[in-house]
Amino acid sequence: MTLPLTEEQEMLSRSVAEFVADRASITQFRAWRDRTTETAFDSALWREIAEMGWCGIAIDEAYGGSALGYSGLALVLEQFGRHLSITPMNATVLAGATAISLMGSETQKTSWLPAIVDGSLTLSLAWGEGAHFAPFAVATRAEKTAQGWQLSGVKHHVEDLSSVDRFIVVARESGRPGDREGLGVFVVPHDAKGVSVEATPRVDARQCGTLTLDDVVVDDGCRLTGVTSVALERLAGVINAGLAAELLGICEETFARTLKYLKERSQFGKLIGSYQALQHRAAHWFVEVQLARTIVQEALLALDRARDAEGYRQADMLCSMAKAKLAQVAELSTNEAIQMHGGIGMTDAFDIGLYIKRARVLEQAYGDQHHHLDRLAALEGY
Amino acid sequence: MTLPLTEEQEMLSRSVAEFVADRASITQFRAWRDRTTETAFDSALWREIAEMGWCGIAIDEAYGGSALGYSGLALVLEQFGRHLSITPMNATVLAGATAISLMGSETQKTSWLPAIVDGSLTLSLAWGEGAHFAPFAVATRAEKTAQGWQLSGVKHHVEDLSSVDRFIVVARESGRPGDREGLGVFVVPHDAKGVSVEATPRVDARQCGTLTLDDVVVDDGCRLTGVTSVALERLAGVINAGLAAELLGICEETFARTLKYLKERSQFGKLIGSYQALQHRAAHWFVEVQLARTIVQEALLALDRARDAEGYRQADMLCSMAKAKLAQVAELSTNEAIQMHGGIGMTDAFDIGLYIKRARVLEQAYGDQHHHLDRLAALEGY
Amino acid sequence: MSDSFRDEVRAWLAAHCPPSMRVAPPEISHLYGGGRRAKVWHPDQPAWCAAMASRGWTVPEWPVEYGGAGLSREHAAILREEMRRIGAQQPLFSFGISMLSPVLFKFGNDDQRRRFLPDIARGAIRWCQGYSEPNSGSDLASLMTRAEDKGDHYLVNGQKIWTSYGDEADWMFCLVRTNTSVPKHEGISFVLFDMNTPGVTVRPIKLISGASPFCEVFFENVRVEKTNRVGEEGQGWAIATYLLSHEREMISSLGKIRHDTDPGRRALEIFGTDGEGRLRNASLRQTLARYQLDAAAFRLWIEHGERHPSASAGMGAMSSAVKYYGTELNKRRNELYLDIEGADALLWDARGPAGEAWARNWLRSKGNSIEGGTSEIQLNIIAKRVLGLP
Amino acid sequence: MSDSFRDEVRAWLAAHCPPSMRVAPPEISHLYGGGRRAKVWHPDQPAWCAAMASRGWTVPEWPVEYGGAGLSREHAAILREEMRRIGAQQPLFSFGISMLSPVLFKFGNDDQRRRFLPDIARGAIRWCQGYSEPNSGSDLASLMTRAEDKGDHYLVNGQKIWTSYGDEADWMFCLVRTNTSVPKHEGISFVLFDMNTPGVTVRPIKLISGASPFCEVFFENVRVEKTNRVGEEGQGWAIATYLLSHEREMISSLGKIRHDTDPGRRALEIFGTDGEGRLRNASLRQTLARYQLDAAAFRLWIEHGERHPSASAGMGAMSSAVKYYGTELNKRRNELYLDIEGADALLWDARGPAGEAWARNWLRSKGNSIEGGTSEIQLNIIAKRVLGLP
Repeated sequence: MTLPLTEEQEMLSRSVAEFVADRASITQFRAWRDRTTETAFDSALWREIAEMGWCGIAIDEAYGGSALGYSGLALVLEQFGRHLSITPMNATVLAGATAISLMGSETQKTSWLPAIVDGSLTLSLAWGEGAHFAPFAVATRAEKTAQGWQLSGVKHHVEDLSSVDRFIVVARESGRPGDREGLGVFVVPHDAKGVSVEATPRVDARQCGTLTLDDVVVDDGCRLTGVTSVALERLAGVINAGLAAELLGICEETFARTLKYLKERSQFGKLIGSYQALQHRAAHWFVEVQLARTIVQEALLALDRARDAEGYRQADMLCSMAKAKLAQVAELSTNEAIQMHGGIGMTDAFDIGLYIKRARVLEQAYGDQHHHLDRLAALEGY
Repeated sequence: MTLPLTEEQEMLSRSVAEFVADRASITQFRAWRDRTTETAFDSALWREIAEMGWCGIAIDEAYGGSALGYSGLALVLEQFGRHLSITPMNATVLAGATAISLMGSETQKTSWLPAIVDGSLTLSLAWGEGAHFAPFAVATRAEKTAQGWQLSGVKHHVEDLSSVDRFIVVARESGRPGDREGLGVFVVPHDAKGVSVEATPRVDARQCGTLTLDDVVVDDGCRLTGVTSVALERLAGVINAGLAAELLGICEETFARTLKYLKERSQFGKLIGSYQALQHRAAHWFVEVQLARTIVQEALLALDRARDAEGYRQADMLCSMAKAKLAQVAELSTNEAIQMHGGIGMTDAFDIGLYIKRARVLEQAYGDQHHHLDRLAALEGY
Repeated sequence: MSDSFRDEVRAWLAAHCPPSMRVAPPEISHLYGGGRRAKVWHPDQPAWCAAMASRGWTVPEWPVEYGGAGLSREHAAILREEMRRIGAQQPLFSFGISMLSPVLFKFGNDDQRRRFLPDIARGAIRWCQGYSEPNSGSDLASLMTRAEDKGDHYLVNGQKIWTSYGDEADWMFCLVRTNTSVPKHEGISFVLFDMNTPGVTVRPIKLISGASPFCEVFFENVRVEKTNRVGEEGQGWAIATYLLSHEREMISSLGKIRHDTDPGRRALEIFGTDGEGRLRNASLRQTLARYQLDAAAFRLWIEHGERHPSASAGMGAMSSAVKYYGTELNKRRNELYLDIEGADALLWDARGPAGEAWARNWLRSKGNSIEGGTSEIQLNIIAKRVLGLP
Repeated sequence: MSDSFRDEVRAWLAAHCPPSMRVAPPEISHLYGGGRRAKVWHPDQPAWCAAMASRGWTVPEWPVEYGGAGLSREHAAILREEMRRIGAQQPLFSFGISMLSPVLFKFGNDDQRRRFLPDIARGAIRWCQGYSEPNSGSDLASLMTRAEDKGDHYLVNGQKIWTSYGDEADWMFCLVRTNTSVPKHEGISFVLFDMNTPGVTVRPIKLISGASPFCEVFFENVRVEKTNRVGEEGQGWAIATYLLSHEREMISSLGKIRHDTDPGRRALEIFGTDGEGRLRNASLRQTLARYQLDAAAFRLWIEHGERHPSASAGMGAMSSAVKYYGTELNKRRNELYLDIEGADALLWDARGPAGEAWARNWLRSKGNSIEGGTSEIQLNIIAKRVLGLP
């Protein structure tokens, strides 16, 4: 009883699935994981993806996008989740382009968004400074100078950092870490003086690491003009809804693969899927995935429909709900998937165990389950 | 792998079980529940229990008790839990006698404890004033007067209140509700001027209700001399360990009855206990009951062994752990018991559904699961 | 077009739904059930039911000839949304509507539809089901109540149990065994009869909640005309399976009744906040947030199904999932209320601010995952019919 | 008497256990395993093992003639308590001790005991087990590795999987099929052989944690002397069942290793407190308290069993319960650490303050409820053997 896709969405979803199975499947994931180079993603693959038009799905037509909204972008992310595809979509499009769309001036949007759409500009959002998402706990400083702005600080867990063209840096113009206001957002070229990066291997085989800004100077045009605490929260909401969509792909894929295994593997002379204890757990799991899909769909719809403060408030709440629920269902899904596969489920050679690594990274990013349950309670007033 | 009983404990447990099956079984519980009188308990039964010596188990030999400790008293409470026996044991002995033992002067102990042991004095502790246990949130006032002390206030959820001889009233001598210090404890005769009671039916068919103290005057000798916040917390700890022991009886009895039912009831031509989903749930439940027994045993041992501040601190912590764990396992036990019995489990005519009512009352009394988890976290320093 | 229909509904409800009918009753059993001996829990209930029935809105999607309003699924959803918006009480709680009518539409003949449906729509006749038997709970198909062929009628002997509101109903739809010499699923038929027929005895069953919403019903040589058999002889099991999916939807929909007492607000009133505006009972706060999250996801899931016919195409197969999750959620909600209300909720007669009977509702909720097919049976069905497990 | 023994132990440990051996290793696989090609994770490990072995304390309850100290159960418990008090590292992590030795004591002959036990006690020979096969996981008795009778020896052909540390072990104890014409449980025997025997090939299996603690082992015409068969031909299944209960105990005991990082303290460091001294992450706080409660109850349960021989009389039957709960708890603990450490814990090489490899330990823990019999198998065993369900 989850919402049906529109014809347009159906087509999109199918073409992404076909493309990904061919060009960004788990086989390609393994090859990429075992690479020796230090690049964060496959640029050739990214150009192909851009040519398919998927970078512009949630971007206004005025800037070269197709304005299918976040509901559309989510279909791409869901397929990426199912196939563990490694692309800069989250960093560049979900986080980067959204930051510019939400907070950039007309000039800024015109100069950057079309390049994102055509795949020629890649970005990474450098916001968090600790192990847990805390949107306003930003200590990185931005000082106004004669030349523009001078940035100093250290950002952790920055994605794709060796390969992106620019960083979107959240920095403090005034106040103290934790203050809701006083933050600015700056678009910083990778090759600017004072920028240094250090990559760290992560369980999901994606690249992330530490970005150090050592008196980096950027001009005024690199400072997004519409930054407010509310806009930053909206940005976090969009990102979380997108991460929830990728998690949904993981939940569905692990469920489907496990269901298949239950119908194939025999022990004690019977298919293991005929054992009632596993049947009941599979049935419960199935229902949870249905609810997960529902809440993600609703959050995306709310984002695409929001026009006024009340609409944004609703969407914000639903994005936190979606992230919290998907973290919970992804934990259930990846744990059950391994357990029901038994020994083979814990081996690296078999694909099912790979999903848990990507899932936990997505769960943690931009607020884990506890963060969003806490937000939910706070938004509900208790 | 739970601790074995000593020979003495074994004998005690067996004789209680035999007595209760004969004199305070569920049949008697039903008869009592459907009574028309307003008495809180069966006085004849209580005299018999006193004659068995069970009121003095945890009381010093100097006052007529047998000094078998709380580990001993718990064996009685556990059997009462298994049979849903209605007696004033919790109010009079577990709460009342313990309050006097812990906080009374030599004179006070000598004048009241022997009468508790021989069954001639019944008590009820009037402490809480709200729906949730909050040991220091006491607004009832105690003012020093020329005649002694004058008490005014309203106490809720006071047990057995129409039938007990005296109330042990916690009242505030100084400070404001919530302050840890400034409380006094007074032994107030039921027939003192200004005492009024109003009983309210409760789900477990025990009597409880509201005690109103309207300028009640008692003499100095009725004020326990050793009251401190620490002593009051120790009192709460003992009570919670005792309630946990009664809950343990409920967990074990509901488990045993359900296990029996699983071996008797057939559906689809097979015993329902042969269905793997139920087997796995029963097995998990069994392990939880083992852990429940373990933590209750450990709390009682700690209470009986505590000699110094560190020992009392340990015991306090274990009492909260025991109560929290037993609340959790009793919830599991009573819910699973009804669900596995199916239709018959929800009927009043069948015994299994009665346990859930008593269980929730015990869980709530002197702090529910959330209260004790919170305490546990606080005692652990986080 | 939809918007003008919405405006029309809104205006009509504003004019015809009295304030007293804009709150949920304190217990589910206090919804109005209609019938020859209708129990009235609030004096405004009969008029509210009659007003709704006069518009055909007790059964909005039924054809007008049978007492419905002939609304499209989309319009019916708008009506439900508007009712929910003002908290309008369900005007008629009826197994005739939720369970029997789908069977009559699909398996009944014209004569049966004309005879029974209009009385169901306006709540003139109240129906109960005769399904479970003492030894046939989850294993329903093993039922033993016997209907002996006497030419133009059957003679029914046996016993049913767990018949909801059997003591208040006027007619029963009942599964009986018409053939004992074929496999158990093939010898069952589906018959209708008046509870006043000689030989029918009803005995209420008291539940742990103190209420008696279920009965035992005994049959001794009860005469049932063959014209009151729905479908063919031996087709009873197919009808039962079809009907049970509707029963499951109905039971799980009970979980959707929104009490006016919001648990979060209530917890705030009782525990207050800490220095940072958070519920002082930090442990309860997490439990509460987890519940509210799952409840919201469940509610949206149902709503998506209602809003989009194609999304609920597989609804028949999904009713077990709805029944399972909805009833488990309802049990969680009731346990949560106990956590919030504490010892007060365990007094037999205590009532919440919206009149909720905390203790009784909590105890009653334990039956939700048993009646209408246990959670275990629903999980079996999901595993086999939805997931295709062996 | 006990007290003087306790004093003696305490003094000896104070003198002989170096500070480096008073912390748990960062990963369980970094415990010292001994053997001909012993892997040394810390330079002090071999000496610490040798010192303990010289007292007979690697196997305190074994008779002195086999390298033990002949301690009573009570004294052995005191030794364990004192070691735990100072956080002493287990000197020898050995399947020879935990799994093979109970079998040799019960089913082996004198010659076998004399040949194998002393080398096990001092860690001279490291053992691995040959149990599961690709198509015989939970259904172990369906194993197909064939041992052909050649008079004074067998010729073994087949394949094992999930052999822990198969690449580091010197000898294997192995289940083989010696008779294919009897029911599957009756044709199995239990044999011992050197991993250097020609025809034995070992291939490590890489896990999701990146480590390879398990191997596949292939046998091609491997010669095994009949004097190395333990028990009678066909008695292998009885031995396996006996041994598995010891394996379960061993695996669940892994959960008892106390890392120096207390999760509560760590959470405080990371999140700080609110105005009332409570952990700022209120939702995590409840999860943490629930975990600590269950972990404490589990630890006490094990300790009660250790302290009171009569309490653990049924330990054999209970080992499934211990294995089930202990491994599930260990998985919970590892998930909890992720909640506390956040994104940092998901870096491959990140280490906690006590050197814990968060990510790798977490991924490794997922195998705990699979290896040595899945949680599902343990629940089956509890249901049937402890609860007597059909």
